[in-house]
Amino acid sequence: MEMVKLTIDNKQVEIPKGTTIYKAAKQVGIDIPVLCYMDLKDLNIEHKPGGCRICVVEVEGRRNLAPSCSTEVTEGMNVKTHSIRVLNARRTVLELLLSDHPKECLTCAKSGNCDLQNLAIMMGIREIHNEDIAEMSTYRMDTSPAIIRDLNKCIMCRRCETMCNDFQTVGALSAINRGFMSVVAPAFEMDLEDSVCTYCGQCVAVCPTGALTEVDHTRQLIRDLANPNKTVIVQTAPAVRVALGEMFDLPAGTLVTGKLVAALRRLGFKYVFDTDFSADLTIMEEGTELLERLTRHLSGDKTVKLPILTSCCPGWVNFFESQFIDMLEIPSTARSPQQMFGSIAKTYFADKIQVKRQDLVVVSIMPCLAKKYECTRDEFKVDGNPDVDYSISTRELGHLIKQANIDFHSLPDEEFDNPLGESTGAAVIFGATGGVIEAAVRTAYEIFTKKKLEKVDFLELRGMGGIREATLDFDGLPIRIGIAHGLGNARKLLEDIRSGKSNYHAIEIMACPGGCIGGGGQPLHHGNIEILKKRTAAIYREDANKPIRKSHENPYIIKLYEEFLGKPLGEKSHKLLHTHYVDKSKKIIYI
Amino acid sequence: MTKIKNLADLRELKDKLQSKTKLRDKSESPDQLVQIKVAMATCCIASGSRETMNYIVDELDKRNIDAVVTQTGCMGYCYAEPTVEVIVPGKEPIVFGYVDAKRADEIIEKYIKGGMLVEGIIPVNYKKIDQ
Amino acid sequence: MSRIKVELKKKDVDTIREICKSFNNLPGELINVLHKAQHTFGYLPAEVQEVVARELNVPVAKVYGVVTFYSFFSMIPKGKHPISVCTGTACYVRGAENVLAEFKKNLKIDVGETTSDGKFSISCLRCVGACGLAPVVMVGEKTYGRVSPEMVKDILKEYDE
Amino acid sequence: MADYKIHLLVCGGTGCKSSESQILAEHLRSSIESQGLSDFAQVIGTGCFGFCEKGPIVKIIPDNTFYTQVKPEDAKEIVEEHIVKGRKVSRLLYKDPKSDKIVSDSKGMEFYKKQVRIALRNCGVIDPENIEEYIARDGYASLGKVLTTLTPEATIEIIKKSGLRGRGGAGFPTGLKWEITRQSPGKEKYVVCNADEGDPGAFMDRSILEGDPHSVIEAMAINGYCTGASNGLVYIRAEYPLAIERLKKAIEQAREYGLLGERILGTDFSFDINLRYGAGAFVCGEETALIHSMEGGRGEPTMKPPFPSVKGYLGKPTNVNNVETFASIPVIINKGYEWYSSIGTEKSKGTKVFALAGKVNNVGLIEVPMGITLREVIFEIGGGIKNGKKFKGVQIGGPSGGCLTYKHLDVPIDYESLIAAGAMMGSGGMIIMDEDDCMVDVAKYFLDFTVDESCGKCTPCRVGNKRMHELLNNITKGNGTKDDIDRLINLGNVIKDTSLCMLGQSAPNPVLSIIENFREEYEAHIQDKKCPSGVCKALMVYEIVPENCVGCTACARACPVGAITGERKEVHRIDPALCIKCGACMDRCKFNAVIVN
Repeated sequence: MEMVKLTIDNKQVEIPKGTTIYKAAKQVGIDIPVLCYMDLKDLNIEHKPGGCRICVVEVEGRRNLAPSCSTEVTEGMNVKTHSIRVLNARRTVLELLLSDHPKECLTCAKSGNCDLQNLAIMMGIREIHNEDIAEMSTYRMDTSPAIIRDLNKCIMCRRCETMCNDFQTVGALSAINRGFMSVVAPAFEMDLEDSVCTYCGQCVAVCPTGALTEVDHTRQLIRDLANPNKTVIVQTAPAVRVALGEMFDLPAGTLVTGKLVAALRRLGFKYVFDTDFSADLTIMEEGTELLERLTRHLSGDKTVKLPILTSCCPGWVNFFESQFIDMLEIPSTARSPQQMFGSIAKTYFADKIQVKRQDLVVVSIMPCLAKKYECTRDEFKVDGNPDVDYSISTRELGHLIKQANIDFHSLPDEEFDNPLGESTGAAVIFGATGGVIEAAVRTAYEIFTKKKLEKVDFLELRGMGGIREATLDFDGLPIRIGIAHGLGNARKLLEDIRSGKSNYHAIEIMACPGGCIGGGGQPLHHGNIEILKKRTAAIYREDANKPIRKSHENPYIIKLYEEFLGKPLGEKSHKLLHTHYVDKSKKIIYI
Repeated sequence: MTKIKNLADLRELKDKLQSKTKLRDKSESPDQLVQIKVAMATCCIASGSRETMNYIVDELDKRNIDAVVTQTGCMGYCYAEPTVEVIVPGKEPIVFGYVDAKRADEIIEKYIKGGMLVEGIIPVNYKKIDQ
Repeated sequence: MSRIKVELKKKDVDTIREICKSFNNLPGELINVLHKAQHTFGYLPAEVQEVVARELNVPVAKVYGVVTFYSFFSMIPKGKHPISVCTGTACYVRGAENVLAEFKKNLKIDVGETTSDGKFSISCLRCVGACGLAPVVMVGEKTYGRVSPEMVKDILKEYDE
Repeated sequence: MADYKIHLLVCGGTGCKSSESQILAEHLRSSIESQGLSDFAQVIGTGCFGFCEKGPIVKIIPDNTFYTQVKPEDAKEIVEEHIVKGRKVSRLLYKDPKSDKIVSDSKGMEFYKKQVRIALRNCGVIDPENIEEYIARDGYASLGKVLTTLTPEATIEIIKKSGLRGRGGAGFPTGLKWEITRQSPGKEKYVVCNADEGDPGAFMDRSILEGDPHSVIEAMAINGYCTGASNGLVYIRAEYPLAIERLKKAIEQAREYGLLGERILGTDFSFDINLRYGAGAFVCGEETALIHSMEGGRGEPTMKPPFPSVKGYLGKPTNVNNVETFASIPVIINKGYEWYSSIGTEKSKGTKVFALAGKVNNVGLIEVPMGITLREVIFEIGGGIKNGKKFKGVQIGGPSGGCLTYKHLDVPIDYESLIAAGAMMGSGGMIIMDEDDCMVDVAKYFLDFTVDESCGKCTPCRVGNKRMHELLNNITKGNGTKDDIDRLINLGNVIKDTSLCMLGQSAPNPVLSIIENFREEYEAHIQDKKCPSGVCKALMVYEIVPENCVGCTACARACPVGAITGERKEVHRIDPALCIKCGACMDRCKFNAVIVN
């Protein structure tokens, strides 16, 4: 590798050619402040628009200051990262940003977790010059079922635009207007709800300020918990238990399942259940659907469409409903675990505890923002009453636990309640990319081949590759599996299917990087893939520790079919556990 | 138009076209060129000054003499029409009278090319309007 | 968000498709396509942008981002007689601002707006290059030079029907 | 076709066209026809003569008679008098404003005397819609010479030695740029002509494209040969319909004559040109923004490096030059670099085109050798200040440039001297201001422009210029404070130091240079709450002089807001709190009793 010698703050350093000043400085322990810059290197996203100009440094012989995030080192360069000129410029630029930013930190959702606020603290900003005559760029507030856009707080870092377009290829957001009024927004400044937004929440996850935040349901939750007429029960998704600890400064990948249950119980939930239970249920339905389609396909039925696509990720469902409307027939009709849980809770379980549907409040704890939207869909309501009343994110739960002054660290490990709290290892791995399909394979193999699966770990289906594929041996029959995470990867996979370039039997797609563990509602990972890998490892640890690791062996699932549902894909299942998809592109193009 | 196939074609075309705009180039630096002014009032035209002018322009071209031929108002020597003023660089303007094709030929050959005086010179005693 | 939906006729959709096709449906030709579409429809309503987006296979948000970036593109139909006041430097120092104010006062609209009867619209442009005639005003294709605020009423009168 | 004895050149540039020069040309033609002189005299629509102040212009060749402000109804007289009888129509001749003398020959006009027309060599001389006229004046000879006798390296060497620098503003050595593009690896390369002239008040690129489109086409082909590109793109403002039309026609003709297309002049070199339209964004004059715009996106600039010469259009090496730069190329190759580099100063060779505008007598487009002084340009070529007013300042380089004052009148015009003086060459706008112009207002005007044209990508330009504008606005309203000047200087310097592209980096220049050169005007606004030039409305106070007021009530009746009170036959009074400073009272008063302070 070609090396370059240069001086940074009087330190002689030798750095590989092509490195930016920012990274070079970091290598020698100098942390230049940045704002718009975002390095998601393992996701192949390095966002360096050079827009905020906070990271400027002085380079000897250069007419103006250089943005360190996007200026490469050159031989003999002499860089000063904190000269008077730099400090004055940096401070002035920050003041300019603040002069066009609401000073309502006390009530801002991002307060305490805001990059702009941190910079203001770091630089000791005490006043904004000429604030009295400074016009602010103001925009309409937009509240969707999952995401709130308060663009008065937008600083044009454009990270959300990069996530939405380059990584997710959703294309809901773009920079619009010019100059002072430029901002990132959907087409025609329409509401996010009317746009192609999938609510994947990756924009929220990277927003450095309070411009993009999730809809907060914790106030509603507190109200419901305090209401003596309501029975409030909760379900928690697999990915929550491997990330919640980070909200309490535990290392990434710490499994906090028991503490999570204990905390929820202390918050006042009557029953603490597990979405993993309904994940097992999902496998029963989806796996059976896969086998049914496969069998018909093998018998030569031309009307059967393959591959079958998983449908438990609501961001992904939103994506194909607006962008791949010609393929609405392919995804499994099985509802997501969150919705299966709600459906069973408000029928089977409500009957069991003799509570009226209206008085039962089903709350979900999700790593996801699209789940907030999913539970508002009309398909998942009975007489206007939703199966799942609302969903709160891992982050919101963390705040709620703190708010209730529960000392998370000293909580004992507790167990989920039954009957909707029992789950297998197959359900836990839903939280990581590749997990759903692995769980499905564990069950489908045994049902299809009528043989016992000796080795339940399908390592070939795991990993962080954006698009992965594997061929599994179903007793002589090769089954081709495709896996994608991140909607940009999903798009590539779908386009290959559409063009007939690839033929899979089954495909798993998750909207977020790494699957649910990297969801838009998780503690912020700031693009650090090591965190995602640790969460994933924790997921598989939990799986390995489970006594039962195949969904169809879950005794409570078996009991549920016996007592209530009958058989997978049966009449009752069809009504309660399956759904249909709508062409959402109609909403967008009026012809 | 057929395509220009090579540089020689281009040069040939240029030479052919040059005369069309040469007039404009010449007018850029008239001081270094022979200037010929043909009086062109109604009376002059009646006595054939336009034919004279056309003849002069064409002949100068044929004989490769760089000159600027302009028209001007009546010089006042109506008795001697068509009248033509000739300015050879470095010399005083001279006005010739009764310039028909034959005399024009004489003026070009003898006075402009040869530097010899020809008959028919009229003393200059008029003023141009710019002066 | 409530907004007025303009239903596009099939004929119009076909026209847009035709335009896109003439540029091989290449996303890189977006600006050329928008120019042609605006030339055809007089402005670029949301619905036109949506069809363009679909044909060129780019997100409609991006199309809107481009439309709002360039001052030449408009989402509001221009008046029958679009008035453009040159506010280039030469015109400015020779009093274009006062002329503009006079037009605004007379028509009771702001820059970028169209009168309610659809007759006039006002826009500003930067230097038409007729600096010798400053200040310059264009109404449709016709250019007026050395315009003074006093002349505004007479200019408008020319377009009385 | 006959060789015409008389050529009538009629300016068909945008300025003159908007004064009906096209109709004038028609009238001239029909008059010639009716005189039976169709074989004798020819009417040619040309590009801009530059002397826009007095357009439309008709120039009669060969006697160089220069008719100004000619109207269609004058056509008959010109033909009958001048063409038929050889008598000049003296009422249409140019009158020198200083000596009051009639100048019939354009060579005698102050406006043209000091000009050296290289980039504009064919503007106002040939018919831009006729390729043959261009060929007749050595057109495409340079391309021929380059393709058949010179290697790309040798050609680049000529350009390098000529000392030609980019005329778009920054002054980057053109030859070096070509060399970098040539050396950038890649099979596919592009030549881009930047014709997105956005400087309000500069129109030389448009004039060249309207008056001599083939010179740009020829230069682009030469550039293609030198850099290894076979595709050319002209990024042109959609607001330039005439230039677009002429350029399209010229490209068509060049293709027809085999001067564009496959295997040009029988060589292995193929090259063609297409158009891309700008859509009204000043920032697209910046080359990276221009490239993003050509790719169909928002014209937002990106960091350099990588430079377009290395990674440009579609990621391929792209040589971007501006129109004026290209227009100078063919003649440099034809006449040699020695000739070109003999014009100008040591570091700035050749000529530069300026759009002279504002309060100067001779508004127009001029081309002068580098090194000429501002005094020569303003007072000789420009004919001095209009209406005998006093010269106050000159803004050079448009919104990116600076405002110079009488102190700088003897500064030679070249890249380095202008920067040293606090201005910049820019694209060549030159606006003259007189004593009636308020410099704070002028600074505000330019900032208003950059605020409007900022793309919004980087903080200093997006927010900083807005804040500077607000400060200036506050000052012109009389609300400025003592710290404002220092605040403006700090903000301006930080914006220059930290903005992403040249638009932001140069946006504070007008404000900073005006503080430097006209600080007292700022102070008058801030401390005395007065606008010395009487431009800033908010600082004006209308008052009634009691001695002159007869109490006629005319002013009170004229006041639209009822700010004037007073009984009939008694002295009236204006309530400054109500007064909107419309001036109606002053217009109405017959006794000079209303004054403004």
